[in-house]
Amino acid sequence: MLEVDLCNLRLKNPTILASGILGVSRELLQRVSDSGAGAATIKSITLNPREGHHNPTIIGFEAGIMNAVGYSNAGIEEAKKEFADLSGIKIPIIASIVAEKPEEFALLAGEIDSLHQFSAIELPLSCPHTPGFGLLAGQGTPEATSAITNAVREKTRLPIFVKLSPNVPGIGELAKSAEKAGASAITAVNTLGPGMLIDINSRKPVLDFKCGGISGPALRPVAVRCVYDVYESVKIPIIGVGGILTGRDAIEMILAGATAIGIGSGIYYRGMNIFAQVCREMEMWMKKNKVKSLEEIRGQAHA
Amino acid sequence: MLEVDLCNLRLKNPTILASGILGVSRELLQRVSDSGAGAATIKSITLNPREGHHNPTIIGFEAGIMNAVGYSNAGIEEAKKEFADLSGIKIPIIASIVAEKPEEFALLAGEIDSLHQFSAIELPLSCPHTPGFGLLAGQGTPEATSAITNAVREKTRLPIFVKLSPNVPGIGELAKSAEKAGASAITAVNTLGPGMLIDINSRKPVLDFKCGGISGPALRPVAVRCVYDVYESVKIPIIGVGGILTGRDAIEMILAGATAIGIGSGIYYRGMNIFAQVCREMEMWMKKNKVKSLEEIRGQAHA
Amino acid sequence: MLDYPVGVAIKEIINENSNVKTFVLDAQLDAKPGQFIMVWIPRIDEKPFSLSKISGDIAITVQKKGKATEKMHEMRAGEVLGIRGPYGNGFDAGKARSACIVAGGIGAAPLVPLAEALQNPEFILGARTKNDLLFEERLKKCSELYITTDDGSAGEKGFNTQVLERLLGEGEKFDAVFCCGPEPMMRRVFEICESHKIPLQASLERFMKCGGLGICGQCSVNGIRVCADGPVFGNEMLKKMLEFGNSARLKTGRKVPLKEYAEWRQK
Amino acid sequence: MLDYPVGVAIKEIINENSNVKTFVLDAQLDAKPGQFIMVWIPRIDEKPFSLSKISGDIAITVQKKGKATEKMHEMRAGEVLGIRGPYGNGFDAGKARSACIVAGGIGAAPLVPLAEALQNPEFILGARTKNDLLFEERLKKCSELYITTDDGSAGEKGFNTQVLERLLGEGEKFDAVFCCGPEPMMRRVFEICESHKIPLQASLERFMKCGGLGICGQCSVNGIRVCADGPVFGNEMLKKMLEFGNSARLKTGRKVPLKEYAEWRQK
Ligand SMILES: Cc1cc2nc3c(=O)[nH]c(=O)nc-3n(C[C@@H](O)[C@H](O)[C@H](O)COP(=O)(O)OP(=O)(O)OC[C@H]3O[C@@H](n4cnc5c(N)ncnc54)[C@H](O)[C@@H]3O)c2cc1C
Ligand SMILES: Cc1cc2nc3c(=O)[nH]c(=O)nc-3n(C[C@@H](O)[C@H](O)[C@H](O)COP(=O)(O)OP(=O)(O)OC[C@H]3O[C@@H](n4cnc5c(N)ncnc54)[C@H](O)[C@@H]3O)c2cc1C
Ligand SMILES: Cc1cc2nc3c(=O)[nH]c(=O)nc-3n(C[C@H](O)[C@H](O)[C@H](O)COP(=O)(O)O)c2cc1C
Ligand SMILES: Cc1cc2nc3c(=O)[nH]c(=O)nc-3n(C[C@H](O)[C@H](O)[C@H](O)COP(=O)(O)O)c2cc1C
Ligand code: FES
Ligand code: FES
Repeated sequence: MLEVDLCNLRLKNPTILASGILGVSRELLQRVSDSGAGAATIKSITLNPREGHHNPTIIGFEAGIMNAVGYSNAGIEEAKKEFADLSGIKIPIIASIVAEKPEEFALLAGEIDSLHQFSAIELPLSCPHTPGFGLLAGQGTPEATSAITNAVREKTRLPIFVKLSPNVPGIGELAKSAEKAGASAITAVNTLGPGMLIDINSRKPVLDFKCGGISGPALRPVAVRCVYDVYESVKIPIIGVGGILTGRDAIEMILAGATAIGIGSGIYYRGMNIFAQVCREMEMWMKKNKVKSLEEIRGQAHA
Repeated sequence: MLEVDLCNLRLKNPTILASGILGVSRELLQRVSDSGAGAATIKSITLNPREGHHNPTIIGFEAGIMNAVGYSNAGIEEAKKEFADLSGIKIPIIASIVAEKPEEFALLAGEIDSLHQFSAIELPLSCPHTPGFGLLAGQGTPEATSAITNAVREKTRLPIFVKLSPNVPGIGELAKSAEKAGASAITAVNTLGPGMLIDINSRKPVLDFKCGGISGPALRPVAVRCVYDVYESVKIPIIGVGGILTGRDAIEMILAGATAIGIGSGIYYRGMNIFAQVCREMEMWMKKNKVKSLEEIRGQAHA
Repeated sequence: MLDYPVGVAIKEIINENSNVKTFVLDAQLDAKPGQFIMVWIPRIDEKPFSLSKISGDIAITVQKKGKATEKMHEMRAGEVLGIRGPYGNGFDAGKARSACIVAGGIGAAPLVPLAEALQNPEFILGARTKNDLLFEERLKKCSELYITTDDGSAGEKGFNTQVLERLLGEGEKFDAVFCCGPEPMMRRVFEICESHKIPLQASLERFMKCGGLGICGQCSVNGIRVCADGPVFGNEMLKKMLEFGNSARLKTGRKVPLKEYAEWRQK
Repeated sequence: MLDYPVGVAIKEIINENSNVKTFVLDAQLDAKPGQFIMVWIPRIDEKPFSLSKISGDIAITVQKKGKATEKMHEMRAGEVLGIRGPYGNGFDAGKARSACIVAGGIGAAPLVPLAEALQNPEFILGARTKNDLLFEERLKKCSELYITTDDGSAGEKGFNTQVLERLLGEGEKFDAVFCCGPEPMMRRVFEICESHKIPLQASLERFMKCGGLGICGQCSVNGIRVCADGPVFGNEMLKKMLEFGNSARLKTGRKVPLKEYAEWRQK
């Protein structure tokens, strides 16, 4: 009863591993698949290898997680080796790519496409803490979003998911420009803030980059509002991401208008089993409420 | 050891009741004063009485509080009666005024000034959930901030605190425009988001206005980052507000650059005694760390 | 802390009289008599209601009055109401051995579970007419019940407060009086208790916004928050609350005489 | 959950040898042998360290190697380190009655509290030279101690693994073997245990980012997270971990042969 159709990808359930969480190796994707996820996204890759920011890069605080990983990744050449054969993994795998310029995005998209291993390409134009990328490179404007999406669209026929930031004045408008430029779906949202945590004993910001994006429970209501806004602005499907820990949270996102939902920080709170747990909780609620498919309730909070 | 000088106001300690929490009557201000606050801000008042949004207007979620009160208040004429005599209250009381236009702000400021009861005037240009005001009226731009601050500056010699939103791309720039236009201090920040909570059983957004501003722990790291950014942008003092629950949180804000700190949602978490508790916790830390005054550590996280 | 309304199904609706219905909800709470919950009628409003039943599935008893309660009276079993709470201090039934409970109209709601928790208290149930009397059956089982109606259509004609005065005049010794009802009635009960030096616990009503979170100040009576410091107050607090029986705040926060407040609440 | 580093003062610094210092911290944790904490050296780095003392004030024992550990070796008592944790599964000392512990170099750190928790285990302490031997005094008190050095400057000349092999060859029956040290050593211990069908618990090391939160994947060995699924693994898991003893991931996430990884870690 949890099957969803996301841009013609058939997902056995709507839970998708969010980018940047665990998705650094084929084997971790396999494990996430074994844990019951409906699909999984790899950690974003760049043209060249990147070490990212220094540690501390990821911390948990009272209300969520804060991270400034800074797009550490082995670069496209290594990625091509790591993900050369995903055929053993029974769920769709989504590639995530980031770059500084539209042409570079296009180049990466071409490489991904020609691997024939991925079911879609996600473009996070929304990281709040990595110089050269996302918000810190002005990629969160309608113009940049449009230019990048266009450039990628020319290089691939794979579904394109454009991942937006919650830290922009009008997320609806942004979603529209992505849709117009050929995006197949909107992923809403990336991390919030950024935020900063200062240790009062050493009197220093804790994250080496000083500030970082916020995910987890603190983000959830903002993410829900973003999905709600995007749903009123575009026709393409939405992948709702941000602070989803339970079946309740997942249903909430679907009611706001999401077709599928992403889970990242939730793994910290509930372990890798969270995918199966969220699915079971959704099913229990659906049975109790005589809901036969998620299609039935999608966007219902707008009624 | 906790005394601070905020725009020539001598506060016995840096804790200030944030606007919109409890500050609707003289007697509640008195009670907050008795609870140990260093100063208190009244709930924002408008020219005419306002009922605000329908209930539910205020809810608590896993990581904080969400509200869409919508500036309910009895209007300036009633406020003049309610706050006609604050002389019995031994701490400085800060007026908070909101309006749709600069001239209206100026008019309200004149009325407040001529009451001779308030020690400062706060201008929240940053509410994310009340049509006609704050972000929903474009008051969160450098231009509007400048125009409103200017207009108020002409009507009063009281210190002006300009209260900013965390939901803007460049809070540092905004603070600069307020400083230039004559602001005496920056209050950072108002609520985050907005966010939305959907009840999955009724399948409806819970807040009657659907979305609302987020305060409490979810906001804290964003508020700290904002104070940190503002501190690098302006010379005027900063009142750090957002999710402060403990002495640790207060010290964190001071290290980020705040001169005083606001407490709102904290009352929900720790009761009205939070002012005395936060002060005691700050003092304990200061003694242990041989810090003699808050001046000594202000902004030290920037070192 | 989860302080947002969570939807629960209405399990059963009991018509108490033409104007009052009891809603049994598909929810259990660890609550004590005198505590209230905030009830959300989706897309309409959110209001405080006392728990009129606390063991097993909880219930609230609602008088039709305005937009929200009218909507509630139209609802059917199976439909969803959101609830959060319980909130408030509730009654302290702890040491009371010979208690008297004074209930006026819908004010009986929080007092029934209290009566059931005490050892056979005296219970003075007042209402305008016979038709307005609530919980007679439940109360007969657990208390020594006195009934008054304004028009004499049932029980004694007159106010419930006159029974309280008479009992005290006849030499009854109460170690605790509990009351809930219209504020003028409660003010009168307060005066009676003061003159007889009896500890009173009165449950007050005010318009609420944050309802239980204690941060908006809307429900304040002389700086005391009904939702978080109350709703039940003893003699010392009531003495400090000069607005008690006199004035209350409208939704804008404006303080008005109780009569104006009551008229606004009818709407 | 509070999973951010909280600054604590260094209470005491013990020079174990020219290259290794133990830092006693002004902090107490409810931890078990084999668990680790993430240690933040403000403005420099954050790294995992095993707890080398868990009762009373905790301690970590740090070998000078790179930027972070060099900075730590310059620090004095009173200075502040941030810690979060404890993390990881730790050793399961539960049923072990005749245990053998094999420690290589700094790998002795998590094994001393384990030795102290067990009933007089056999402890094979290996190091390059006499000067590199750690915790000799503490270990003598709680275990049957065997010492090996690569150069023979103390104890037996050779590897610690050869003692383990000999003991087993002499017919000793261990119901559990625990080990920590350089990965080639642990790989060898694993092979020995496998051939003798003895349950092994080996504590692995990998570069970490989220360190204990289990979300970044940096520390993964064939899809198994050292920080959250380990760091201690038994025979079955080790069998699945084909990268164990063979390869590890650099900070970029690139998988390289263990030798290249080790060289990078020296920097
Ligand atoms: C703690 C608390 C909980 C509440 N819970 C609920 C709830 O669950 N559901 C709900 O719908 N409402 C609730 N209310 C609201 C409610 O109590 C009404 O505002 C109030 O009872 C008026 O109700 P009524 O119109 O039936 O009374 P009325 O019919 O106006 O009066 C009832 C009786 O009060 C006495 N009385 C009236 N005026 C005076 C006077 N001047 N002096 C002496 N006695 C007088 C008389 O005996 C009269 O018979 C609650 C109120 C409180 C305080
Ligand atoms: C769980 C865990 C916790 C750790 N905690 C800490 C910590 O708290 N502090 C810290 O600074 N570091 C820590 N480390 C890192 C650490 O173990 C080193 O990476 C490792 O021990 C190498 O240390 P070394 O240079 O002293 O060893 P080396 O001096 O290179 O070797 C030590 C001994 O290992 C044996 N050995 C070496 N090579 C082989 C081989 N090929 N075959 C068989 N035996 C061999 C020999 O007996 C030798 O004497 C930890 C590692 C792990 C796994
Ligand atoms: C440690 C960490 C690393 C992340 N890295 C990436 C990334 O590389 N690319 C990306 O698009 N999003 C990244 N994100 C954002 C997540 O994909 C997700 O949008 C966000 O965390 C909100 O979802 P959550 O609350 O379920 O974690 C990262 C998040 C975390 C916590
Ligand atoms: C219920 C509620 C009402 C508020 N009303 C106002 C208001 O009228 N004017 C204003 O400037 N800020 C208002 N705020 C924002 C607070 O003053 C404060 O900036 C924010 O809550 C963050 O601080 P906190 O986390 O300590 O609550 C309100 C906040 C809450 C929770
Ligand atoms: S209703 Fe908000 S303080 Fe009581
Ligand atoms: S270090 Fe992040 S998963 Fe282990």
